[in-house]
Amino acid sequence: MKKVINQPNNVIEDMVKGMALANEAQWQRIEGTNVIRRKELSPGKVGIVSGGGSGHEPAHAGYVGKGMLDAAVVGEVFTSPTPDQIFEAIKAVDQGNGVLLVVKNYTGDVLNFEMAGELAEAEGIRVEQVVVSDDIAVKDSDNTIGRRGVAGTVFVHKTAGAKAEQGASLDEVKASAEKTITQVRSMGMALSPCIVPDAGKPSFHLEEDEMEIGIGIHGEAGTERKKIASAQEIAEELTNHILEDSGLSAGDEVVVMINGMGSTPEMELFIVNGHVNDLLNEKNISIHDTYVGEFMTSLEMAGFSITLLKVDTEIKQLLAEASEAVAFRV
Amino acid sequence: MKKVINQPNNVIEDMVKGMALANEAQWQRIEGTNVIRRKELSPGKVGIVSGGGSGHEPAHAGYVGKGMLDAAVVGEVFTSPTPDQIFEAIKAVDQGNGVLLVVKNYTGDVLNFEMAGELAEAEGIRVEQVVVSDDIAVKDSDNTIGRRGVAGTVFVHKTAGAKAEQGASLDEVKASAEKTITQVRSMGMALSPCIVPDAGKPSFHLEEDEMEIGIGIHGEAGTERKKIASAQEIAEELTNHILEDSGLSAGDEVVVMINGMGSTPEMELFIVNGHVNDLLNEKNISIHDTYVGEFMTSLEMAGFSITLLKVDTEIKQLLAEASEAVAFRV
Amino acid sequence: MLTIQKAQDWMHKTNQYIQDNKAYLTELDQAIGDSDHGINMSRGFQEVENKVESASYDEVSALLKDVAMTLMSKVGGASGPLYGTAFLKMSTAVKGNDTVDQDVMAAGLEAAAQGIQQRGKSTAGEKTMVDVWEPLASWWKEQDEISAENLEAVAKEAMESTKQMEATKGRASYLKEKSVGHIDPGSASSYYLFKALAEVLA
Amino acid sequence: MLTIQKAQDWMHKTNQYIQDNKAYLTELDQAIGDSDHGINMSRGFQEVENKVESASYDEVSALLKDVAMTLMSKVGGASGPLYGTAFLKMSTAVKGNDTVDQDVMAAGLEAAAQGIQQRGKSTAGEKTMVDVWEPLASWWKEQDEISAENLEAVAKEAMESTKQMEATKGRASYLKEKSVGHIDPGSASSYYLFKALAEVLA
Ligand SMILES: Nc1ncnc2c1ncn2[C@@H]1O[C@H](COP(=O)(O)OP(=O)(O)O)[C@@H](O)[C@H]1O
Ligand SMILES: Nc1ncnc2c1ncn2[C@@H]1O[C@H](COP(=O)(O)OP(=O)(O)O)[C@@H](O)[C@H]1O
Ligand SMILES: [Mg+2]
Ligand SMILES: [Mg+2]
Ligand SMILES: [Mg+2]
Ligand SMILES: [Mg+2]
Repeated sequence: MKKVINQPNNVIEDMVKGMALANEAQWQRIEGTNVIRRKELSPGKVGIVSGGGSGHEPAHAGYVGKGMLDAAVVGEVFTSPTPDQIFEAIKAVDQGNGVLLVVKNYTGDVLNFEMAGELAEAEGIRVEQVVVSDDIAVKDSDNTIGRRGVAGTVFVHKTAGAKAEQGASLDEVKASAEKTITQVRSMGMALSPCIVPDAGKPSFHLEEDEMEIGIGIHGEAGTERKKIASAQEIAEELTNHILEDSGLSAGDEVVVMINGMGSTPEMELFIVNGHVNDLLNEKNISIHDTYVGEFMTSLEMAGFSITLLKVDTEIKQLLAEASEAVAFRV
Repeated sequence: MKKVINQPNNVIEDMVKGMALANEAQWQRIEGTNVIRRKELSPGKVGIVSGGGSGHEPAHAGYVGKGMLDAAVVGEVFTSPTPDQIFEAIKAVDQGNGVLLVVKNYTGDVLNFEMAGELAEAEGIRVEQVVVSDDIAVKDSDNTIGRRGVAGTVFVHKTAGAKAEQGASLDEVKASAEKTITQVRSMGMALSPCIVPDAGKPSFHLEEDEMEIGIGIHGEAGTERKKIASAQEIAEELTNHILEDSGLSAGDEVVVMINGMGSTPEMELFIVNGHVNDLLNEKNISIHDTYVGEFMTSLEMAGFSITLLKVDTEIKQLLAEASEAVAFRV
Repeated sequence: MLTIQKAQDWMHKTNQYIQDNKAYLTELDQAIGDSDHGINMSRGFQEVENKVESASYDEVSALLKDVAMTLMSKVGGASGPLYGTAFLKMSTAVKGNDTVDQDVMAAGLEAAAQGIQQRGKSTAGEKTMVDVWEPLASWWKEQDEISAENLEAVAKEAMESTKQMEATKGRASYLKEKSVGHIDPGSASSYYLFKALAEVLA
Repeated sequence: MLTIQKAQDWMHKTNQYIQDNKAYLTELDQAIGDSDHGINMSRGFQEVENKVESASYDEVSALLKDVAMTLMSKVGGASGPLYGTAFLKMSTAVKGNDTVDQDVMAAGLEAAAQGIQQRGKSTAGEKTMVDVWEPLASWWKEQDEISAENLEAVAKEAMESTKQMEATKGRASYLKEKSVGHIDPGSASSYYLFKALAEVLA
C-alpha cells in the first residue's frame, strides 16, 4: 500500500484537520466532531445536511457552501458516520425551518441518518430525509436493498441547495430533491481497485486485461467482469444501460456527468465524454450541460461513471443558481 | 497498461474532441487545430496563451476562461505543441494589443513557443513570452537548462489573466506575470509512475516501499529516492526545501497549493495540507489562501507537489479577481 | 448469572477476540462487502473496553447502555446502529434487575434480536447478524440451564449457516447468488461476542 | 549525388528505421528523458513519408523544405523545432542547385548543424543531437569523396560518444551525472537519418 498518510487508523482525523484549514473562508469544523459546516448560514433557510463514509472526496465536504450543503458529516473510510455526529450537524444548521438529510442508499447511511433524525425530532427539530439511489448496476428488486447512491447525489445536493437558498419550505426542498432523485441515473466501471488505508490491501483483484462493469463506489463487485474494451465501447455500453433503464428518448434533454473514480486521468474522462456525446446526439437526446471531473471518487480506484440527469425547466433553473461550494462552483 | 482509451496514438484527437464538448458555453476548438480558445474574448484585452504537452489536465485548457487564459494549445502527451498550432492560438486571441505567452521551462516548450512568436511577429502581432520555472528540485545552474515549470504556472495564469482583464498593457501584464514567477516555488514527490499511452510502459520504477522526492511532472527523475516516510515527514521535507530556497521568513504571507499528481486521493492532499499549515504557523509565515486539488497532473502518477506563492497587495488583489475558468473558478 | 463484573469481562473478552480477528473480519467483508467490518468493530470495541473498564456501575443495565451508546457513536456503517440498538434494547429489558439471571437474560437477548430486526428491517435467513442473534435468543429461552459449551456451539453453527445463504439485506445483497459461499461478517463478529459470553459464564 | 529521387529514398528509408526503432528510441528517452522521443519521431517521419511520396518536386531544396515544415508541425517537443530548423537551413543552403553535389551537401549539413545549435543554444559535448550533426558535418567537409560506409561509421561513433557524456542541455540535464551511461535519444534518431543517407548514396 503506497499512501501519503501517517497512522492508517488516524487518516480521518488527519484529513478533517487539513480539510478545515483548506477553506477557512467558507468552512468551519464543528469542534469535537468530524462535521464541516458553512461558516455563515443563510438566515432562515432550510438546512441541508449530507455526508457518508470518507474516501469519496470531494464528496461531501466539497459541496458545502452557499447554494449547496450547509454541513457534511465525515465518516470513517467507506463507513457511514454515526448518529451523534449527524445530530450535531443538524443542530448546527437548523434555523427553525427544518433540515433535509440527503442520504446515499446504503444500509449504514440510512440507519445512521435515520437515528440522527430521531434524535433531532426528539429535540423538536423538523427533519426530512431523501435517499439517493441512482446506480442502475443494482437491480431494484425485493431481494436487494435497492440501488446504491453514487455520483448523481451531487445533483441532488445542487437542486436541494438551490431550492433552499430561494427560501422554499422543507417540504418544497424535499420535493425538488426527490424529483431530482427520480430523474438521475448512473453506472460505473473500474480498471483497478482501491485500498482502504486501515485494511492495507486492495479491495478486489482484476487481471491486467480485465475491467469490471457496474462497480460500486466502495469497490463493491459489479455486474460483469470482462476483457478491457475501447473507450468507445465502454462509454456506449454504460450509456445504453442508462438509456434503457431511464426510458430517455428522442427529444428529451439531459445533463451529463463523467465522473472519475480516483486515478483515471481527466484525459480519459474527456475521451469518454466525446463518445457519450456522439451516442446521445445519435439518439436525438439533447445535452443541456456537461460536467467532467472528479465528483464522487473511490480513493485511488481507476475507472469512471456516467450520470445522466433528465432536466426540465425547474431543474435547469435550480442547476443554474449560484453555488459557492469549492467542488461545484456555479 | 490499463486505460480507458481507443487507439493509443489517437488519444489527443479523442481527448480534444471530448474536451471541446465538455464546456461548450465557454470553450471553442479552433477548427483543424488542438487549440481550445475562449468563445467570447474581452474586447481590446491583451491576449494570454499558454499550453504544453497533454497529460497534465486540467492544465491548460481548464484555465481557459474569462479572467485567465484566452487559449490553451494542446500538445501530444508530454510533448510541446508545435509552432503552427501556437501561432493559430495567437492569431485567434490577438485584438491589436498583443499577446503574452506563458511557457513552462522545458526546451521543447520554449523552442516551439519562441518560433510561434517569431511567426506572429512576422505578421505584425506583438508577442511577449514569460517562462515559468518554479520547480526547486532542479538546481538553477549553468549546467542545466534551469528549473522546470510545474504547478506554480497556474498562479501565473491567474495573475496575468486578471491583470489583462483589468485593461493593462502587454508590458504591464508581462510584468505581473514575471513578478509572480519570481515569487512562486514548488517541489513534488511520487509514489508510483505514470504511463504514456503510446509508450505503453511505466515511465520509471519504484519499489513497493520507495518514494521519489523532487520528481518532475513528466516522471523526470527527482533528487532522491528513499523509503516512504509519513505524510508529516514528507510534507515537512518539501516545505522546508521550498522555504530554504525562497528565503521566506516570519511575517511573510503566502498562498499554498497542494497539488495532486493524478492518482493520489484528495484525502491524502488534505492530510498534507494540515502538516504544511502547522509548519508555516510554527515559522510565523501567514497563509493568505489555500488550494487543494488537482491543478497540474502527470497522468496517473501517484504523488503530490507543494507550491508556495509569496503574496503582496498586488498579487492578492489579482488572485481575488473573478475567473470563469472551469478548473479555477473565483 | 451475569454480574457487573462478568459483564465487564464479557466486553473485555469480546474486545480481545475482535482485535485478534480484525483482519479476518475485514477479509470476510472484503469478499461480500466493503472491507471495513473488522476495522469498524475494532474501533468500536476498543472504545467499549476503555469505557467500561474505567467506569463503575450499580447495575448491569447501565453498563449495557454505555456499551450501546459507545458502539452507536464509534462504529458507524450498518453494524454500528445495529449493535447499538441490540445493546440498548438489552439494557432496557434487563433494567431494574439486581442480578441478571438466565430468564432476564433471555428477555434481554430476545429484545436485542428483535431490535436488530426492526432497525434493519430484516429477518432470519437474509444473511445478516440476525442469523446469529435470532437462533441464539430462541435457543436460550428454551434451555433449562445454559451450558457454556452449547452456547458457543449454537452461536458457531448459526454463524456457519450464513455461509450457504444468499444475502437479501446489507451490502452483500448486491452480489445476489454470488454472496453464497461466504460467511457473513456481522455474523462472525456476533459469534465472537457469544463465544466471549460463553467463556465468561463457564 | 543527392537527386530528388535519392532524397525521396532517403526520407523513405529514414522513416523505416524510425518506425522499426520507435520503441528503442522511446526506451532511450525513458532512461534520461520523458519517454516520447520514439513516439515523436515516428509521428513526424510518417507524415514526412506521406508528404514527400505524394508530392512532386523540381529541386531537392523544395523537398527538404517540405520535410522541415512537416517535422516542425508534427513532431513537437524539443526535437521537432530542432529537426525542423536543421532541414530548413539545409534547404536554404542547397537552394538553386540542380544537383546537390558533395560540396553543396557539405554546406547544407553545416548550415543544418549550425541551425540546431543556434535554435537550441547548444554546442557539441552537451549530449544532444548536436553531437552527431556537428562532427558529421565537419567530417563531410574534409572528405575528397564520401564513402557511404564511412558515413555510417562516423554517425554511429558520434552517437555512441554521447553515452559517456554528461548532459547539460535538454531534459537529460536534470539528471546531471546520472545521465552518463545512456545514449542520447536525439543522437540515436540522427544516426538513423545518416545511416539511411549512407545507404541511399551507396
Ligand atoms: N439490514 C440489516 N439487518 C441486520 N444486519 C445487517 C443489515 N445490514 C447489514 N447488516 C450486518 O452488518 C454487517 C456489515 O457491517 P459493516 O461492514 O460494519 O457495515 P457496512 O456494511 O456499512 O460496511 C453485515 O455483515 C451484516 O451482518
Ligand atoms: N538544446 C538542445 N540542443 C540540441 N538538441 C537538443 C536540445 N535539447 C534537446 N535536444 C535533443 O532533443 C532530444 C529529445 O527530443 P524529444 O524527446 O522528442 O523532445 P522532449 O525532450 O521535448 O521530450 C534529445 O535527446 C536531444 O538530442
Ligand atoms: Mg462500510
Ligand atoms: Mg517530451
Ligand atoms: Mg462493511
Ligand atoms: Mg522526450
